[in-house]
Amino acid sequence: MKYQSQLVAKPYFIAAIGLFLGQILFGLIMGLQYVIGDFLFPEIPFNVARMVHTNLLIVWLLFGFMGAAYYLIPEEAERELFSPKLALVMFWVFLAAGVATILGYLLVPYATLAEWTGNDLLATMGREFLEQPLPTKVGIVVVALAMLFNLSMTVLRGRKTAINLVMLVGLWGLAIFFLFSFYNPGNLVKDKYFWWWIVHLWVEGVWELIMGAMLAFVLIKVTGVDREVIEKWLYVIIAMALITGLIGTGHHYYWIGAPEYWQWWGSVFSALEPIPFFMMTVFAFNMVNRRRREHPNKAAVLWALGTGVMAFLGAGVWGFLHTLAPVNYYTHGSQITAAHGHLAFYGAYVMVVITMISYTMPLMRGRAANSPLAQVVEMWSFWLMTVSMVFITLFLTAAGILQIWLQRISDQPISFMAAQDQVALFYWMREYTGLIFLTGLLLYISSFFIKGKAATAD
Amino acid sequence: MSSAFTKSAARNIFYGGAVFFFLLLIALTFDTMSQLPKRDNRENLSESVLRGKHIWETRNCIGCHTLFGEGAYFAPELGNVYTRRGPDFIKAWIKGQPTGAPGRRQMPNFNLTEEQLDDMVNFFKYTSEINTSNWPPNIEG
Amino acid sequence: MWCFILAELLVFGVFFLAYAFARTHDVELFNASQLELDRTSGFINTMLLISGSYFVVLAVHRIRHGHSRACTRWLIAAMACGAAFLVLKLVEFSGKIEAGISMSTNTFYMFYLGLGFFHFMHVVLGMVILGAVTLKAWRGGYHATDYAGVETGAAYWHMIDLVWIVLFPLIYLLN
Amino acid sequence: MKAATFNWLILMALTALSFGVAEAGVAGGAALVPVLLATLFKGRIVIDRFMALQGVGGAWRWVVLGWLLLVLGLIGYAFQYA
Repeated sequence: MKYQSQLVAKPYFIAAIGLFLGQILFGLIMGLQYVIGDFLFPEIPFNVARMVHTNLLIVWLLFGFMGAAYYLIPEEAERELFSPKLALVMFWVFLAAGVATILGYLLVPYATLAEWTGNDLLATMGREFLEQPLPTKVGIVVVALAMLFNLSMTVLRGRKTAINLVMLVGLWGLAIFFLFSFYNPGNLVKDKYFWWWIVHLWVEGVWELIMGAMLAFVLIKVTGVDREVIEKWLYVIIAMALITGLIGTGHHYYWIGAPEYWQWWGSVFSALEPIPFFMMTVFAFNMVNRRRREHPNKAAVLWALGTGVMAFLGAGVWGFLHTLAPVNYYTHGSQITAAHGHLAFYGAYVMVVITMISYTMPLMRGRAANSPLAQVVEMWSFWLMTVSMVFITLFLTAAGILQIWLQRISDQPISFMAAQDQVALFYWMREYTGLIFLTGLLLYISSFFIKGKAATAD
Repeated sequence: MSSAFTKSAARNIFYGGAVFFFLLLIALTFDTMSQLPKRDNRENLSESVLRGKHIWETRNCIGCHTLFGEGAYFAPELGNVYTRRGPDFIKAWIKGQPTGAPGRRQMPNFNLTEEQLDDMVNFFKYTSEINTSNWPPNIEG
Repeated sequence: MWCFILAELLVFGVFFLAYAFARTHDVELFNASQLELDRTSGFINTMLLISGSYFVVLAVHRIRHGHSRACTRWLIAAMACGAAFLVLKLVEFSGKIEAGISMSTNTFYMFYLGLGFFHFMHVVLGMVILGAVTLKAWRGGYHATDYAGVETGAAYWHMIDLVWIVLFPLIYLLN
Repeated sequence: MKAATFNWLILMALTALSFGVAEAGVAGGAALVPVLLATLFKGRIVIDRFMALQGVGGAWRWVVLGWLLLVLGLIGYAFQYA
């Protein structure tokens, strides 16, 4: 850590991990509701648990991105953050808004919450992932703009590198596309069409820029490979990500009322979407193999390699599995989608944020790397979480295939609920695996509290 | 051909490619918007349907159900529920929740008025008439 | 640049094969719709792109000998071919649009208009790239020992030509 | 220089030939082979001479030529067995 103001990243990362734990707990509740339908009903109906689960995911990833941006941009720009105070204030605003929103979900019926928060003035709530009340949405915009102002001023007055420019472009894109969340036409087809301009253009567009910048930053630090080489890779990867991902939006337009040519455009371009993720895997391994130094933080290197591989598997391979229109016709809206969603989010975004946390946290706590024991525990948590997420994905895939067969393909299709009963075994297995994931997460959190002499490069 | 691949070339490809494909997306979106009137059943977007959509949103139905395959995968697809179940069944079903059957998935009771129930039914009727390229594959959704 | 060119070739290649195999499902429709195309316009456009490519080759040849002015002239000639291509293509497209044809008319027209428009935008992009190269050449920015920029721009332009060389027989001629 | 002009003339001639085949009303399998061969030949000229990939070491030339062969081959297959 070279600049004092980079420390503002710390509360962001701590909040991120805390909310991550919350996300997993609600995930377990939902997983149980899949098999014990009336679990916690009516206190926490499934839709509330799910809203909390997905919203916490988005919010903690945003905390992670913001923390990462506040850490890496000053270092890349080679100057202190424009206003550390503004960053801290925004942290508390965002945390308060986030917590208040989650409490609102849990304590007040959703319709009442909508009424209290002015949803009748501008109806934006009740769409998947965009369930936040109007004040929260406005809050997100305010926090994002304040952050962008802060970071842009820092970069403008400092050194402009590929990494901080790509990070900034990614964050600006994130903020701009979020504005579509305020557009909610009564025409359902239009509503859905532009809803994807947030959801898809985030996760398969601008977020990939943020992810690439974070990964490149950590790789430069832990491998010591020439910046020129890494930044060139970064540009090529994110160029491919946008070239394939922008028109790849079309894979969401097959069955929502949009013209049928999207089946061609979406299939062709999204069939190519695994390429940037594959390049990312090659990139991470290539750079680590060409490393010029042994960084004492082995855990961070493991996370960096892991995110390369798991992003490719989750987003690339599992995405490709059901992205072609003739396949998607049967898999759309089934547990296959859930399987893909879990591995893709974990592999691409959860792991890259943890990579960043893993690399920066020891530095912010005054050492190059954690003690060997703490690192061993952290690496155990890596394997527990990663392997259990792979199995969660496999079980959901199995559930999905069986569900599709029973409900959509077989000669005597059975109803949705009847099919759900038939695949319950896989839901149970998913739930048990989820407990292992939780164990891994708890182990990860505990690794922060393990003391000992800092590891050194050997 | 001997030219080395430089970082600035990579950067230009990124910015150029991003702008190029974003413009292409906008062009396709423009065409999509011009084609939608033939497919999106907008002529039946009555006041009642709009109210129904509002109820759909403010009860967070998407948190359990899917609509055209999008949403949560906990409860049945509703884009075609009008054709699958018909108006009377839908109303009776919503009113009869929760079933309270032990161990079964439960839907909350939203205490909708008779008029609101009609709005919901009209909304489902409207969605079932949108041209979704023959999706879902069968009536079970 | 080359990995970008390969990526582009990949996209076009997938689209071409999608066309070829989509056609097997409805040969009659494809053949009938294809007859409605202006084959002569496609032919002239092919000649234009080939000539444009040839001029670009000459431009590279000139700059290799350090002749900036001659290089600039040939680049301008190439862009003129590109511009003529765009005009002809626009005439073709507007004819179809006036006839009420769109990408949603049928699968053939989805490919004809979609692929055509996609390629059209590439020609525009190619002209932007050639324009930048021309400007730099005109200002004497390239030399006999330093002309990588011209070669890169040329490679992209040839790629667009190459794609059209496959596209033209595929969509206009073969039935 | 002269070689380039010669290649250009060949490209034009092959294009005219393909066009002529279609204009003459030759259709189906009879047109498929000559037109695809002409296209293959044209593509090769653009790749090897214009892009000047011939003589360049490494995989680039073969990747691009391979693309051309694969695409044309599969197009031929799809048209032949439609």
